[in-house]
Amino acid sequence: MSKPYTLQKLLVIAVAKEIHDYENVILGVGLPTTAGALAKALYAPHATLMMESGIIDFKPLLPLNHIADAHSCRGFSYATDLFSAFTMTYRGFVDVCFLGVGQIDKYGNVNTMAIGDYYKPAMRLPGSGGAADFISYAKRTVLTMLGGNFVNKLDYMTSPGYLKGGDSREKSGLFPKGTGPSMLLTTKGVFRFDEKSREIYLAQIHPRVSIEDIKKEVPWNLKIAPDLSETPRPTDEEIDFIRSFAPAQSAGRELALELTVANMMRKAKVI
Amino acid sequence: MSKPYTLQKLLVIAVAKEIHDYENVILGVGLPTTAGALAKALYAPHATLMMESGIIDFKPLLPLNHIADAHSCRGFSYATDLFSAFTMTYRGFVDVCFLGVGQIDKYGNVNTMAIGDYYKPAMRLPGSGGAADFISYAKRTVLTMLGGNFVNKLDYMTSPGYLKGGDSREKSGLFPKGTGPSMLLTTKGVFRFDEKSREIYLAQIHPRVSIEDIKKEVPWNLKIAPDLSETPRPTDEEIDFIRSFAPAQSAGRELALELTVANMMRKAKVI
Amino acid sequence: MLVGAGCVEKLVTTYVLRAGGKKGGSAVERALTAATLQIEDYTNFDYNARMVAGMHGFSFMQVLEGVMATDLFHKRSFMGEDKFRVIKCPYTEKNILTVPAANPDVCIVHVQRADKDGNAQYWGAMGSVAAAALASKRIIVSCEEIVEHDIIQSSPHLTIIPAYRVDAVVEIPWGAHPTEVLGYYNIDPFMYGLFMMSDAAADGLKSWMDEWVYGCVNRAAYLDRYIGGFGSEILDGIKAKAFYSAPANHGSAFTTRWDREGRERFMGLTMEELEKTFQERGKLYE
Amino acid sequence: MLVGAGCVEKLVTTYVLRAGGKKGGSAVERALTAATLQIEDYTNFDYNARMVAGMHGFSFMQVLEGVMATDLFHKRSFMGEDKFRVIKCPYTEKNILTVPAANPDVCIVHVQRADKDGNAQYWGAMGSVAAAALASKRIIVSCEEIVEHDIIQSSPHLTIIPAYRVDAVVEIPWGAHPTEVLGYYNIDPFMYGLFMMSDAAADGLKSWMDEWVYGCVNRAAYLDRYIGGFGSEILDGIKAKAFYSAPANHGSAFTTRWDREGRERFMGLTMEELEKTFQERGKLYE
Repeated sequence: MSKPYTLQKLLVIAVAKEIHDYENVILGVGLPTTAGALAKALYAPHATLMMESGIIDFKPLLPLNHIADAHSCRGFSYATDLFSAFTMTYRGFVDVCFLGVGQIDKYGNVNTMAIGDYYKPAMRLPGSGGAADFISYAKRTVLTMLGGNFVNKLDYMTSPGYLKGGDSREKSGLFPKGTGPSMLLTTKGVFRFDEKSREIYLAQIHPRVSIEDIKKEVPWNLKIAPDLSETPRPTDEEIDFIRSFAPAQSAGRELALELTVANMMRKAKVI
Repeated sequence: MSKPYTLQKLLVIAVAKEIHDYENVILGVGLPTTAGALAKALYAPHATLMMESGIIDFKPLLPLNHIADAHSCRGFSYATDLFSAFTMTYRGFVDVCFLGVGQIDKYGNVNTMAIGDYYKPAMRLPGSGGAADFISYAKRTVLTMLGGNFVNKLDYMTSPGYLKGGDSREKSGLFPKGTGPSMLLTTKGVFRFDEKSREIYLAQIHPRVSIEDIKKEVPWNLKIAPDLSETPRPTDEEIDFIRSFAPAQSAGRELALELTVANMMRKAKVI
Repeated sequence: MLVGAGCVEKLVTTYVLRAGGKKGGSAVERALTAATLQIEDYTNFDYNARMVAGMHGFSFMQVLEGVMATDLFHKRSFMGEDKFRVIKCPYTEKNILTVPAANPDVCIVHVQRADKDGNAQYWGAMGSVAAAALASKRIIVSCEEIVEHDIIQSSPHLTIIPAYRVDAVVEIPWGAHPTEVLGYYNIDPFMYGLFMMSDAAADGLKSWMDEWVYGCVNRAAYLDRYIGGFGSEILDGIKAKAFYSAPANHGSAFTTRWDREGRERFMGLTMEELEKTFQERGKLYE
Repeated sequence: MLVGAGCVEKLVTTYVLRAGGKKGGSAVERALTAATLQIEDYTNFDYNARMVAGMHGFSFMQVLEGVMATDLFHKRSFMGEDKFRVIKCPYTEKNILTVPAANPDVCIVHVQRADKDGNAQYWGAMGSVAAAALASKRIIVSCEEIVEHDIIQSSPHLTIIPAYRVDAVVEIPWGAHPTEVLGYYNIDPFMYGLFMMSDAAADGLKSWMDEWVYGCVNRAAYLDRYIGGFGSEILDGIKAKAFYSAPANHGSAFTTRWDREGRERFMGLTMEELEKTFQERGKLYE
């Protein structure tokens, strides 16, 4: 029996396993960085980890604060600029990238712009950042949705998934063959896309979650993989790495914030 | 009475005086580099000397072997690439540049491509290199013609001067206002361009040269400045600087080559 | 912060930082809801491409066509037709998505070191720092240290802005605080956290700005207030340790045409011998 | 040299070196006169722009319109209409001169240092080195020294080609001889002079190549022949002296989330305390 773990650790590991050895990987801040660090340490020692800010081939020692955080590594191999980081993706040199999700539809199209009307939003989300261009040209895109929603129709389409499904992405002539989202991770399970219809389906389910828990969050009749499995239990090695590398992430955002504020109150002479 | 000097020193000085303090200057190999070094040492200490290869703000310690020779200085301020060196010129940040001439016409248009038919030349000259783009966008261009010819019609137009004269350069819509060649230096004199007609005229004459010597090399009735002067005698300070900085250049190409070959024969154990 | 202070009517952006997650908010969201702000969204690459075009003096730049499938292309605000335009490649006939050049009026950029002439050196994540500065009509460089010119000259590959483009250079230690400067200090999680917490609500941001922006006559006053209030321990704890780049040798074999014996390296003659040769050959003008 | 060896049928160039001035000549001139070579001339910028387009995956690049007044624009050879094409700027309506992208099949580039993975570091005059390499389909890096990976990692701003683009890396000291490498050696005026003198006539170039190219089984044989024939004094005399770049500090304040007392820097708890909290809050999966 291996050590106890938090849900956050399980999520990191599920994502890390999407990084294969010798691949070129564009990371995002948060879960993907920890996943990248874990993959590099345990599964994919020759992967080239990159940030769109032009940090190419780095080994994260700490979680990054933002996409241009060069404080979280001890040097890197190649300092290029944002322009070239994207055109290198355009040319097909990026194997896998990671994007966060606000809303997602049946075919993996993503909204990270706004909830409600774009011009007068109920909630303004971050925007595109690098997302729209990466999902267009990286060979695979891993989507992570920790606080977002499945919807029938996006309030805003920021990042192109499989458009209207089937071969519509390929037929648009805008994207290289074989690109598109390969997986969606949520706090409840792992989803993948049907090879033909490109419709999203549930492929793995996390411990303590039922299919019904998931289905009630999806406003259409969600397909389930015939070989649906439970997300595998972390190994001690995986748990130890994440505990040490990203303790705040292991705690989850709310608990980490609570503990951090409490600590600051203790430390500061005045507030 | 100042020290004796060679014609080559006189030429360097005539060109160096075209560089004013605080200007941004694109140098070429040969005479312009020595002129740039002289100007920086004596007349224009705040000039920013640059090579199109992206060596920005350097102080030449030796004559350069080629446009990308970073061995001839002790560091420089800014390493950029060739693309940006030209687009910075395009944007108007270069005050003066220097180009060599194979053939030149009445309006300062230049051929450095080929003598005779371009496709099957009697003599293949170097080509454009950076010339065509620099003369298009630098505020002033200084032309040097040490072995070339005045002609009625260029065999090939590599670099645009004042086109058909008058306001034809400005009217073409291809060049920023006020750009174009400002002077031509030959082994016999200094030529400038009429403000209105843009026709070249003789402005200064070197010692030991007569107007007739010059006129017989020009296949049209060359205009002479009413205030034609003799190129001023170098000062001791100027002579000393060039003697020390560019001894081979002071000798002129043929004598320098003769002395260098003789020296190599002496030095090499076998040939 | 500028949006929060009401300085912005129209915003072209690629990313809006949201404080406090779902429950939080941002100055931009509040301004959009209040209809005091118009917004135009690009991808990071697209807006960077606008500045790269501006940096090179071009009027437009081609960008990546995938965006044509998204609302970034379809939904437009104050830029209208000029947000994106599509042309045909003259060689391949394929559709090319373009964006117009951007040349900001002023860029204020904080770097690690500069010389007094303004040659600015920056290292770490390059992002769009150089393009943003070089595209701008005026450039103000602030830096952690003003160093001697020879430091710059020995390391020209770190320079991102040449002196002739710089309008002013200012030395401001801790100039990026509470954010970070590689090789100088890390982000200050305490002060940054305070700012983020205050940014989640309009009155919070206002009181933070009253204290830390309007309430400080200059940067020294800001630091004094910080140290006076919270002590210097946090700052000491975020100071960077040494991890220096492996140097590049910019040296050459010699720096003068004359060898140790005073002979010209190619011709093998001393200056006196050379002058004598010139005289013998009739090369000298008296 | 490739033209002289008869390896080239079509040449796209910007500059043709001429040996021996007016009285001399060049392999290109001889081949043009013999009609064994077709040539297409661009400016340095234009050809560089073709590689910059190729480097970014674009199909064309805009260039500087002044060239439209010259024979570079008007006289075309084997590229015909595709040498330059003119489009309209979609924003300003002005004419834009363009060139098509170039993606060479192979680029062989010699640099100062690289690691065994191929991360290539080059410094000095940048020119179009990076664009030429990155535009190419395959890249072969030769270098003066293969260094440890940590040297590269500490100085990423000197890297011009990342390892994932490199097909092969070779360590060849004196690899650019008789030309130069900044920080390693100067141009060898003796050997370079020999080459230039031989290049002025076809039979001269052939005998030089017979001796120094075809006559040397590899680079070591070339150097051995050189030293055997001419001695090592010239090489010693062109070795670079030390002039090292001022380093950049890439350090940060810490490299782990845990402080010296074993407490997490934000939350102030040890790993044991943190795990205990997780358990108390029901966060742990057994």
